[in-house]
Amino acid sequence: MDFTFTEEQTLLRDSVVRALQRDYSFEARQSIVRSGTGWSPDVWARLVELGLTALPFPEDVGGLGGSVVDVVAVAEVFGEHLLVEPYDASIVLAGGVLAAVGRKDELERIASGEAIGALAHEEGRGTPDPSLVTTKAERSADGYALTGEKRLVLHGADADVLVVSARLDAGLALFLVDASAPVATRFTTVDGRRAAHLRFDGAPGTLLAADAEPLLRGVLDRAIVVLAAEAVGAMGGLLRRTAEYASTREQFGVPIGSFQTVAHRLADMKIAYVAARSTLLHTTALAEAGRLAPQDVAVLKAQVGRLGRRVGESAIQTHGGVGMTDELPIGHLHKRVLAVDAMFGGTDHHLRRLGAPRSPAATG
Amino acid sequence: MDFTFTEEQTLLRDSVVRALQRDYSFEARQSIVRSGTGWSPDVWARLVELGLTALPFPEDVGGLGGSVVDVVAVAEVFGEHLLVEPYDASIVLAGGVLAAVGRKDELERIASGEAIGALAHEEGRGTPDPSLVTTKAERSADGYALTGEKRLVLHGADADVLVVSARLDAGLALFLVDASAPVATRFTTVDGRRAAHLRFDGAPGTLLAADAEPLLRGVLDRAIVVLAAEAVGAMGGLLRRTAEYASTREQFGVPIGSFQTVAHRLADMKIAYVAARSTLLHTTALAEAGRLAPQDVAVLKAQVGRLGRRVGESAIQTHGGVGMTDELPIGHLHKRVLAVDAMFGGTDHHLRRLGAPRSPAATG
Amino acid sequence: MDIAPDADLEKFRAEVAEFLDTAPTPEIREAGRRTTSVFGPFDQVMAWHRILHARGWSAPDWPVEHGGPGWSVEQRYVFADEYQKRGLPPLLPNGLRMIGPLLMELGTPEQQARYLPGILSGEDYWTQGYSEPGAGSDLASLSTMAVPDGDDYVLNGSKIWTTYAHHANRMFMLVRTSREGKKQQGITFLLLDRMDLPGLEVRPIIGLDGAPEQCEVFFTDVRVPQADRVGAENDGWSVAKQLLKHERGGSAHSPMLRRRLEVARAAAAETPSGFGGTLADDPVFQRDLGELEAEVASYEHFEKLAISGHPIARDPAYPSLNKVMSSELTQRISVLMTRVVGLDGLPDQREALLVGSDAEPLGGDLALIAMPYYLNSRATTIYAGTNEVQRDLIARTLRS
Amino acid sequence: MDIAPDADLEKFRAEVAEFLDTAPTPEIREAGRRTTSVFGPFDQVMAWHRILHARGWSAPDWPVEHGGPGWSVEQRYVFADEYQKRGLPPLLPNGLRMIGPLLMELGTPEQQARYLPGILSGEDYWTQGYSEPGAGSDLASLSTMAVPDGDDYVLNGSKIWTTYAHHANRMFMLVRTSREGKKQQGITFLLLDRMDLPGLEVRPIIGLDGAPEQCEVFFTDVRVPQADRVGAENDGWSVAKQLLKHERGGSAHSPMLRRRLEVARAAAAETPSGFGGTLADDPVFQRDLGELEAEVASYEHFEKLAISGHPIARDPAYPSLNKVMSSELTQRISVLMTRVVGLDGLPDQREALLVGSDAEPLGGDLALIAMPYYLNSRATTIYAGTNEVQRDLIARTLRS
Repeated sequence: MDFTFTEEQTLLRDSVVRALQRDYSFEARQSIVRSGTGWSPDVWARLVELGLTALPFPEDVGGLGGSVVDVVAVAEVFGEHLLVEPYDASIVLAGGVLAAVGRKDELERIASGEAIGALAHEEGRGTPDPSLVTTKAERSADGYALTGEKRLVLHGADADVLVVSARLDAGLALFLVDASAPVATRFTTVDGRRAAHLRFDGAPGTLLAADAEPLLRGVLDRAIVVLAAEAVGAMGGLLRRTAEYASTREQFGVPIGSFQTVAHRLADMKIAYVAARSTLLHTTALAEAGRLAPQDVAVLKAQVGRLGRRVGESAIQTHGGVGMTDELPIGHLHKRVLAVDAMFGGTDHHLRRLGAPRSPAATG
Repeated sequence: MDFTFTEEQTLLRDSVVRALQRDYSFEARQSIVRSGTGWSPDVWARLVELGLTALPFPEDVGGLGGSVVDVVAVAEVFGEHLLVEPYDASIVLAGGVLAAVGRKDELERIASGEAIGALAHEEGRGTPDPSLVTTKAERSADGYALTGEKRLVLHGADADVLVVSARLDAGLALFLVDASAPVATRFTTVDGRRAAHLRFDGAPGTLLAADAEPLLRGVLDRAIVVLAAEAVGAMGGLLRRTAEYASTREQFGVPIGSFQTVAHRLADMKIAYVAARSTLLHTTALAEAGRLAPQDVAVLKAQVGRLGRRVGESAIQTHGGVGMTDELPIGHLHKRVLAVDAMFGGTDHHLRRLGAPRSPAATG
Repeated sequence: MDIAPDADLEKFRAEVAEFLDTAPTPEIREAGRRTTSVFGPFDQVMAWHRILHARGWSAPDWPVEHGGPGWSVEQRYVFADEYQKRGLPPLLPNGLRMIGPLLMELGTPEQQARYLPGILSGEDYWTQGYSEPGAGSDLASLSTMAVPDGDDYVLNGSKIWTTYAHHANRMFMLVRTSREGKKQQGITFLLLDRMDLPGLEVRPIIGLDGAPEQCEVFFTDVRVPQADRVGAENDGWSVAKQLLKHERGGSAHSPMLRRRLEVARAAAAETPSGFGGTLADDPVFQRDLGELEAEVASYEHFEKLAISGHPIARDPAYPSLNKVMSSELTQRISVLMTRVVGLDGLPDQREALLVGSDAEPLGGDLALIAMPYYLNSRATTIYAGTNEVQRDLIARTLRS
Repeated sequence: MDIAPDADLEKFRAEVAEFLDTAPTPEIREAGRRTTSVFGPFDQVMAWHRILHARGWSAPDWPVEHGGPGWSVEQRYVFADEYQKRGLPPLLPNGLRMIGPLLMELGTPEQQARYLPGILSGEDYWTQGYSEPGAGSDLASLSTMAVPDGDDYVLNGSKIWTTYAHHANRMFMLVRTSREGKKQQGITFLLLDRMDLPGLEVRPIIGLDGAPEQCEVFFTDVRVPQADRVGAENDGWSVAKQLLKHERGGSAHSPMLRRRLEVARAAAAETPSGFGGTLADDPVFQRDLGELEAEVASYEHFEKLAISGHPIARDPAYPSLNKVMSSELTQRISVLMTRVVGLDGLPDQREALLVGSDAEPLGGDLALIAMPYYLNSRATTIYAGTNEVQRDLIARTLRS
């Protein structure tokens, strides 16, 4: 058993830390969020330069053949720095599908960073589970026509390459759809990402894979691992900043960290962080070994959601008034954790999967 | 609006406090629990003398015509002193049914304290709700024959007068059954009361009331108010004793109550106690006014169960090692609270009733 | 004990209901639906304040001699109940519940005559200037100086967490008038009769919810007449403690919590659970909703005991118990709301939330307010004395 | 990262499984089902210890030179996993995890030769004499005196929370040998090679669960050879701190927690929910069970990280993190158990719980153990350094 990063992974991670420390201060990030596009092509170019967009893809499409561990190693850093560039949407989600179905052309453009991809899958509260998708694909004269609504598609209105899940006959299928086809309602999320609701009204689609539920589940499971890494990175940021604040902020003539309730709240934040990060690393190792079971993903997603919320709320409470302002990263880190919790099935959804009766074969 | 006890009620309550302080020290109570009968006929005689067994009954059966407020006023004291005598079983539960159906003979004997009554109703985890009773009554040559099993009947094996609920045709009915008829498995409960599982195997019964579900619900609702009063009394004892302990027990050269986490835990115990007691008094006033709705009872039962558990666990933690021993009242008070929680539907049962969709008429 | 129903009360309820059904403008109703804080949308709330005042109902808790309606405890509950059932926006507390009652108690007759009418009528909005960047929970260490000069004080320093200071035309505040002795001594309580004083500058602070609710206020040689002092010079600490009593207790807060819960319950009936059926039919949601129903009920009972004169109201821990219970319930309800809306809570809709906004809301009413309400309510355990400070105070009353 | 499966490991698993399926006597299995504490039924647990020793498996964590089996981290997990799947009673920790490892580290060669074999084999049971009535969390203020006299110390005072002292034949303890300097100085660590010494008296204490697990031990002029001191005189505090490290970490505790959860899960499948169907099919139960599944999983991951050499194990907060997490999970699982049994948890079954008892159990296996397990586990956050003390320690590592 080994749950540590390799030397190469540590070096990669350090290079990302340095780049973001230089180009992605909290103030810089806030201007990016407030900008028209909502994310920075310059920062994106920097990620391309560092090889991050190519990281998880095979070499024959210009990728670096990196593993899920590599992506997790950098995603923690993304989370702590509150990255809003379309890494999850393009590289992890859309890229994940395209790699699984072997679409080299699109993949090359995505790996090189020149195209942005997005995956339109979730349909809101009712459908954290792929089996509940209601968007429909019907055969048309020249292929397929998709009808339905997708909610909170990360970078759904920025994408050049749009992958869409839809019901085809009895199964679930994946399609490429012209990115300009859906009616998009754009918005910024509370954690500063751009996203959109997309309405498809007979949009023409190219079939990527039929009966793609297992494939999609695989992509979503790995995406959840990466999102969880971002959340854990954010939790680490919350813990570190709160510990620093408690050591320096004085009230009643002493640092607030010397009050036992503040100290114990910090201890609880640390316990939550350690638990969540342990599960992240363990689950990443399982994913790397190709042994990721649905319940492992459920544990990770639920723990990150529950424990992340607790860490964020404790950070705000410890900071007091200033923790309530838009001017400190604290609230933004908390909102990143909340957003991760809400996407791809919230805490309760995953906890109930864990608590449901198991077939004897699955026990162990 | 007025949620205070009258002067008479306060006097009555004080007289009970004085009597129990004298005759029912914790050590005396523990010998009673360990005794063969498990409760004290002498103490019972003292309660008779104080008029408590006659308290809630009409004057024509020798009762004092007292109200539910009167009973609540003394039940809080019973709870704090961990009374194990059959007041709930005989006066509140069996007596409640007999008063509702107007059985004067049995009622006179119960009000005078010479007979002990018990109500066999609950059938275990599956049946907190009267509509789920499965014990069956069938018409026989000379009346009715009852078959089924009742679980945790308070003083079920000590009773002279045994009231039993059973399904009769489509409805629920109440019967008098010869107390020696069932096969009794006697035991002591964790909170020191005597109780029994009773198995009825065609036991002959006298019909008290057919279609008695509303009647029984009324008796159970009032019994829940009284049990809740005992639990709130126990919570008060836990709070008071723990506050005293924290003020006197020293560690690291200072009273442990000067540690902020201990202080805040005490504050939380107080908050829980105040919330539970407010609900107790409010619900008692509603019962007195004949305005008790099912959801009021559910609120009370759930709050006493949830908050009581929290108070008890906090009391033990604050006491440390000595809180874990049989030698202090702390653990026994906690067990009383836990037992009240488990009887007549636990916390979750009642919370779910509250959260279930309401008909518009019931809103408000 | 007595909780008997009352026919007169039902007549009163009908009268209240009729007024509340007809008097608020559509904008005021909209403001109610879009309230995500103790402090609702300013313009609409103040307009509603003035409408209520015209009916004589702006200050249910005030004594008749100062313009209160002279209602019984039961009537006040009925009013709060009907008010909340309609989701109307609460009036701003600073005037009616804080500085108003304080002036009745400690203000000079001149101060009362000058200031109470505007508070009652909703002409004036008062912001509170207590906290400073260096003095949060440790309020007594505040350092904004007021130096006597002729009939005036000259103020230098800054205040923070001055709610809606950018809307305010008046302010009550604590200043330091002496550095002698214990730091609680040397504090003075002042009234500012306008906010456009030379040297006074207001900077709004954007909160987590995206709203400029709080402000920072800077003072550079600002002159304030000494006649606008409440209580004696250097006695401001005890004046402020007196005011806290009004802030922390005494009114019917539970109907608002109940209303919030009803909003969540109603939205759940139209939300798929993700497990088949609606959230309202989902046992897990029912249990969690039920727990909050029970907690809100207990808090309502606690409030009713206190308002009806039960000894609990004289418990020295009462104000702190009240503050902890109500603030933590507010937060728990807000979390439930975000659970109901799920993904739909993620779009940042600060534009659409503004009353009269052109921006199209995404999702239903609850989707619009759940996340900002949740974020805003994180402050309830911080302001008005952090809940840590409140628990310290409660524990102190338990020490023997 | 590497978590690849391993064919050799599966062979090992089969070997372990075969032994654990056949070696324990029926009484030992029954003792496992009736274990409601860290400390299972004494006679059966010690008998099982001796059986395991005969196979060479009594001390998986011990180094080979002292009689450990020389297993890899993975093998130790497999062993713990198979052990717990069968619900076998855990061996008592005092010898194997506490005084044994300490003697390996700090004992003299004579002490090691004399005491380690009996610990390994299960011939001896050692009780721990740390706490005193006046010194609980504040252990350093202990006052049981040991006065040098010839080659001996003469002991006077008393110890409390000496687990199973009435079964013990040996004891390790802290005594005061000096009142000079800071109170942590002047403490000495002693071994008692027998418990039937003149002047030594043991009084069992009945716990909330009705079991005499803890004891008080009184010393009146008890003579102990100075050769049975560990470390230097007056240096016992650092010896005890060294021991705490062994107590608080390093072993696979999560398989036991998982086992407890499986017991609750299995019982839920046969328990009506009261809402139609079984508890196992009830969404509310599923959510709550799922939360504990997730928490146990995280704790297991944390343990595996630590055991496999991840830097987390070198975090100075590690022992405290481990203690807080495992103790609070134990308590939460015990609460879930009492929820499963509901009313059936109320009969006091202390008689029926004894291994080999004639008393007929009321309800199933879980009904027999749920309440005593719940009550007993309230102590897990109190003993071995209260969780308050642990949180203090964790917070201290976060201070900059």
